[in-house]
Amino acid sequence: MDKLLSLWYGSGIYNLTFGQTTMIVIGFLLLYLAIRRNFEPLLLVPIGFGGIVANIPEAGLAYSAVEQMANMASNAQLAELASVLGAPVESAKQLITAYHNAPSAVQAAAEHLAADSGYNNGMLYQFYNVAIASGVAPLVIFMGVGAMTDFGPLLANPKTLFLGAAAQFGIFTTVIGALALTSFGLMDFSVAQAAAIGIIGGADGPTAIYVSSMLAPELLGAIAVAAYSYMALVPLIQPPIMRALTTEQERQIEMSQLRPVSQREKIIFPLVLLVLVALLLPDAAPLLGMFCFGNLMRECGVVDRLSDTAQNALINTVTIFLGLSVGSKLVADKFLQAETLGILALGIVAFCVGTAAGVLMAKLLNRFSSTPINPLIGSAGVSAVPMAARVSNKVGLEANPHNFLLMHAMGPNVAGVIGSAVAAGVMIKYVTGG
Amino acid sequence: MDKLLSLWYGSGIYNLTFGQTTMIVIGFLLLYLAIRRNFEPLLLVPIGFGGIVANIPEAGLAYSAVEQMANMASNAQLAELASVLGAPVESAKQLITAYHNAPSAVQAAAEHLAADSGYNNGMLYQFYNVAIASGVAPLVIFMGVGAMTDFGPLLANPKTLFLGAAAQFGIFTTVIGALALTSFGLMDFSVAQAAAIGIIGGADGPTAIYVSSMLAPELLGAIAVAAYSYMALVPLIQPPIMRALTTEQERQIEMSQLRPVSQREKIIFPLVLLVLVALLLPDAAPLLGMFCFGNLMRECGVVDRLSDTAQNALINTVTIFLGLSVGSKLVADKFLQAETLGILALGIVAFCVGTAAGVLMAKLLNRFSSTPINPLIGSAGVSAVPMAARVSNKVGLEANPHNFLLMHAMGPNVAGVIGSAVAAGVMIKYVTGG
Amino acid sequence: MDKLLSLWYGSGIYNLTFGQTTMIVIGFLLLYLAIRRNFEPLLLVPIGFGGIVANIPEAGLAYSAVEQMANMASNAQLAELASVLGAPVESAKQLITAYHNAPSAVQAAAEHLAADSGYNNGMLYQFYNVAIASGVAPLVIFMGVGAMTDFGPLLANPKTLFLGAAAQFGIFTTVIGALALTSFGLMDFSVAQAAAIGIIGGADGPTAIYVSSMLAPELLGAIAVAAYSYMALVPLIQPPIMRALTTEQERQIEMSQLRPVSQREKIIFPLVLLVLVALLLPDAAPLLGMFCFGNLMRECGVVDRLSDTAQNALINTVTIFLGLSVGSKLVADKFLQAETLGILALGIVAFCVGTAAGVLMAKLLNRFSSTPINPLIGSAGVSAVPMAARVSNKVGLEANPHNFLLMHAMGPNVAGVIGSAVAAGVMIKYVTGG
Amino acid sequence: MSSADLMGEGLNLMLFGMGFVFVFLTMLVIVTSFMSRIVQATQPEQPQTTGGNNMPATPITGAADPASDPVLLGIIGDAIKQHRIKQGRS
Amino acid sequence: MSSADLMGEGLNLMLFGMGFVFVFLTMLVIVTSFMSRIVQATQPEQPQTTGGNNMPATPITGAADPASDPVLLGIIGDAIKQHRIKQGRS
Amino acid sequence: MSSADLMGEGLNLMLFGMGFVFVFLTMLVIVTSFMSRIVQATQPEQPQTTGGNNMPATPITGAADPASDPVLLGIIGDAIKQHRIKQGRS
Ligand code: NA
Ligand code: NA
Ligand code: NA
Repeated sequence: MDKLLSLWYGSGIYNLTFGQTTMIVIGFLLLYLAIRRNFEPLLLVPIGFGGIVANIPEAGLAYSAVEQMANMASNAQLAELASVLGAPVESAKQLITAYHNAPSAVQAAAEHLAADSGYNNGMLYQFYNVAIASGVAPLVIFMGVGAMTDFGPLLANPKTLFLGAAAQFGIFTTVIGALALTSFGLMDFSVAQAAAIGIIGGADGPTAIYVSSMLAPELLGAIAVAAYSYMALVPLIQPPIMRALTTEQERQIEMSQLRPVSQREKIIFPLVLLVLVALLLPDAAPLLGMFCFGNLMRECGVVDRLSDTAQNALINTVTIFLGLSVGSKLVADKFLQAETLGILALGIVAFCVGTAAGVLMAKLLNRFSSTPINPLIGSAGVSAVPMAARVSNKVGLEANPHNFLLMHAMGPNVAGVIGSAVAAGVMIKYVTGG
Repeated sequence: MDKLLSLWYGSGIYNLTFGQTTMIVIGFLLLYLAIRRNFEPLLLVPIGFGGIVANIPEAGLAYSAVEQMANMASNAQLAELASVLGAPVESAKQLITAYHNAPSAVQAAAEHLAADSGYNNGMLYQFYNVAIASGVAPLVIFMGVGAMTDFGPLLANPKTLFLGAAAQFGIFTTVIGALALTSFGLMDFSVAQAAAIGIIGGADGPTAIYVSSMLAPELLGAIAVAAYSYMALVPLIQPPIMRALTTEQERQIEMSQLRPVSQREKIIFPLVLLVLVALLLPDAAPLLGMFCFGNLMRECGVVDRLSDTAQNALINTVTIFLGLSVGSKLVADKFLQAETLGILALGIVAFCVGTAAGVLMAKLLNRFSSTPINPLIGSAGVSAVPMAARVSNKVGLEANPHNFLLMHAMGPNVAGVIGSAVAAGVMIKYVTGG
Repeated sequence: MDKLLSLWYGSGIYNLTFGQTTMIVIGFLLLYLAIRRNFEPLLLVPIGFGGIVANIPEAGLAYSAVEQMANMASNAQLAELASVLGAPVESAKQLITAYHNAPSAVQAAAEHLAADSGYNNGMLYQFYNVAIASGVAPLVIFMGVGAMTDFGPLLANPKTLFLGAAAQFGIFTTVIGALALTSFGLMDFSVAQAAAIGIIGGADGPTAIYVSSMLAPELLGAIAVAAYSYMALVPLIQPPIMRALTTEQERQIEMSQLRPVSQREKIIFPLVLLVLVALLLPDAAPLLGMFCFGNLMRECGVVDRLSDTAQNALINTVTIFLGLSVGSKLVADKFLQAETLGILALGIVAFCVGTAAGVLMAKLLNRFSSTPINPLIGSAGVSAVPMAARVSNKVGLEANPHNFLLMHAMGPNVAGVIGSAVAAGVMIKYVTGG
Repeated sequence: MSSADLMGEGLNLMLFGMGFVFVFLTMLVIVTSFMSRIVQATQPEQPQTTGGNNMPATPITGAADPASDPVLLGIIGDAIKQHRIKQGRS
Repeated sequence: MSSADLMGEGLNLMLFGMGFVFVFLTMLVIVTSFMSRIVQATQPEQPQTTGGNNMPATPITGAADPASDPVLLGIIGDAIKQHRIKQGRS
Repeated sequence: MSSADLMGEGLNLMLFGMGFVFVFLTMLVIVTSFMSRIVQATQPEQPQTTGGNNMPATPITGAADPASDPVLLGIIGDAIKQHRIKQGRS
């Protein structure tokens, strides 16, 4: 009978909290958006599923062994844990905070104690540690993205790099926005957290995850969800802004056909980019280094079997575990904070400002240049490859049915990836290295 | 000359023990069964090979650095190890037991000492730690299996879930059998060990490995070998039981064709299953969660590249290392125990009872239902996908050459996978959470 | 303004040293050789790229957290680190040496301190630890190579194993060469280092990396670069030696067609090899065990999906990370040593001696055997599969346009792989187990 | 633990275990049937799909490869061509 | 940190950040254009390549598989054959 | 270690090493030849096989995919179809 009761007391339905219920509903919402509305499904299916699994009551899949001990142990065990951590036992939450703030040798001791008491790291927590905390998963995805990226359009018209630069304005505006919310007492973001939130404006998933895992891992769940959701919403967010900032005449501008780009240029470009990163911004070296490496494998023509694996089995495997790991940050007590609403609100601002900045920069370039640029391709500078480029093409076709902007927009589009990674390097340097 | 002698004293042939010879012969037997008799070759080839490699004398590939130190170190080093472990030096075996029972901080100290003394973890031991002790490999395989499973036949006829439930009777009968052997003083199994042995009756490899890695890792080798061997023997074990428990007339029952199942039902089913697991049995959440995730990736239609990797490169890679890791548990001193014989004997009982229970449940359902079920599909409830379903089909054809039961038997067959995972969750909860 | 200056002081161009510049140039040279000259591109593209990235100033991607702390910390932090290590603070280099020589418990304490001070392991350092220091990557590559190897030609003419044995003479000559340089005071190699250098003569990349990661990790970069570079140069190095040691008449010898080999022989061969390794040389068990396992998967015909993954996704993934990890050993302060020049010089000697020994052994075999062997296939015994076999074929065609030696040369070629792995086992045993 | 206790534990485990398995799968039968009925009611004439292979061109992250399909086609095309050449020869 | 300080930090970060992004990408524009010009000058009539798919037969390590291509071809060939048989049936 | 000692070690290592390599490979020659003879004797008229590609439909675990072959065929079939359409166009 005791055993039967223990089964009941240990069941999910007996222990389900309101927060967990909410988060499970949010997980289903993400799955719905991914599957029915095609919102970046490759990431949002694993993230949504991970979010549901993370909130299964009593399973503790998103928690470390020490966190589980703090949540579930008997008083005697808690006292032992508290003495290891050198903190008073007042609540599970305080013990967990003490654990996170403890020096790493003390953390190791607490982990030994939890292991001896029979607690294990949850499945999603393990995935998070291996995939994200180590920094490996975003880097491997960046390598695969590099191996999938064709820099041809960019090389044919390098000026479009400026559009990719301008669109990063969204990132830094958002940082200021986050700090303004803090100044007005509405939220409480540190500079590191504001920087991590800003990177949503980069419209680039792995960059956002990489930066927030370094600067503000506690916000990673909200930041990743915001980044991928808004990337999926690009076809709704961008067109009104693009139309508002351009005249009908500007939207009709036809661009001259791109020159062919030789394979040798494509091979040398990632190396040129790598050298610039090495000389100017070492802090962006992991992200852009792996990106350049993937692209070199793609273009050099002698390691196609490696490039093929980087573009398929490897990136798919890492995507699965990255998504589930991000899901582990959707546990109720970490996600259901006022800050999350702030992040979602700031994220949409970031996308809007980035879009506007890209379009305006294109108009500015037209003042100084003889070969005209259709300002609609400026919005593609926010990254969100290849969605933003398609949006440029679509809005362009509305104004001029013979005007195919897709290939022209791929230039600023991949420039936006580089620009965001550079911005990420600057922010990491500023916040940690300052 | 010293060096020459050391080469000879370090050679395998000089150090070969009787146990190692036996285990190497068993390894070759497993390879023979896998390659010539087609006994679950995808697992038994790596397991058999791993078993041979694990028993290479002096190589110590299946041992941790501390175990190797205990087996091979000089007396001075042994004394040091003993003082770290706080145990007297009487035999290598005792030191190893002391190490396994030590608190994890002491284990860490012993590992530091072994590293400083020049001992390394063996290759297979490393594989085991990463793949099985972490719990990851069985979960990833379950994800891949989910991505390979078509729940269509089950959804067309949900009643067949009861057949999958009944077949789990084999699991619990075996638990009682193991405890009875202990009661009679023939064996010495704890409740945890009995539960791990019982899971052989689930006829599901990754579930068996997952449960025994948690409840009785010392028996993992024998349990995995028994599970996969008997799964391969299903075409021999099941038919006599099926014929004995059914009349010719029952075996001739034709079943109505399965209704078509819409994609939407297939997408929602893994989510329904996940919610039930979350509400009722959190302890089954890792296994069934990953299974549902794989199935959702398969059916949702928007992440086919992830599903494809989960079904191919990823599951194949993990299978290789899982098999080799299981092989590491076939070292002579761990496998050549009286318990192994008990496990092999109990395993066959488990399969027989499960088969019988499935068939009898089908007959029972026929009493209460208007649409008749051919009781031959009941035996497919033991899992062993798709072998058991094929057996149902084959025995059915003997009685009625126009009666194709294969698709009907796929329902209870995949129901058996779910049933075993649920039973696994109950046993983990009962034994560890009690 | 401080922040701007810190950006400048932290930039690569401000911190670039002469050594780093040199190594970056060497990295580009390797990329050039790989991409334009087709020098073993699958390894030299990742190695070259890794070498460049490893030398990005201030990024510290090839360093552990403790090394970064020693290089970059403030005086107060350095004092703390020194007190943990029990060493005086005199230079970063001395602290790093003290760290490497410290017992592993002290190393752990230093790592805790570095983590608490905000330093992380560099990306390439992590890759190195997971892929090479654990020994896993070379073993997995060896498994893949086994799955790609066809032992048919060897089984049709087992005598060619002697050619693979003779070519290992290059390995041991190089060991003596390295020790001679030390005796003459020109270099300073220990016996372990000499053994690791010798293995370059094995002309087998993963074997060289495996052995040097165990015996002399500090030389791994130079050894790997030498091994792959000279393997690529085989078409230039071997022909003059082959021509000098054979008469026109010998080069014209036609060999009888190889008998067909049954699948059963191909299945049993890797098991025979495994048993011999187990009985005679346990220290070669990891390398040759994984090799035999890959080959068994290939030939047994029942696990083709595992064999396929081992030959593709898995080996490609591991190759990428192995290459980048080797690149991490190309940091200026580890690579730019006089020893590197010695290693490069000795490596070429190793290839020449191995080639000569193979050819001479073929001539010797002809004295005792009735069925003649064309001595040109002797040079294929150095491994460098399949390049060396192609060279034998090409030089043979020059002497006799109707003489196709390719398949005959595949026998000694794969024999060379086995021979090198055996030599590796002997050296590991001799140096560590002595 | 005495041998009677042990057997008691075993019987307990069987009772709870089989009981729970049946409760769980019964609920699954109920919920699944209910779900199927609702789905069938809400999409009455959806054509039956036989698998989920409508692979969309969605990129894995913020960067994609519009050229990947042609590349794959090219490889398979080449493979087929070589295969025919070989067959022609032999 | 006071709220003015915070906003100051933010403005600082925007200034440095956008400044650096523009400096970096401007230099990339310059260096890339320069590189393209040199490449075009040094290889005036190279035929334009449309991707890097000239897969060489290089082995991954010191051991390769001369038979891998025929194997792949065989598998694809079989697949096609089966596919045709199936189509013929249906 | 004195320089003479060092050279001694080197010679020792060469002697043992080459000796062992030859002993090992000689034994491998003997055992392999013996094995081949036995195999050839016990299966005198087995048709020669040229590789191990008789892929069986064995599942990887206790759950398999009877549909995987058709799926693969479908994908390849589609690819071929698209390829032909493309070729037809260009
Ligand atoms: Na961007
Ligand atoms: Na089952
Ligand atoms: Na060799």
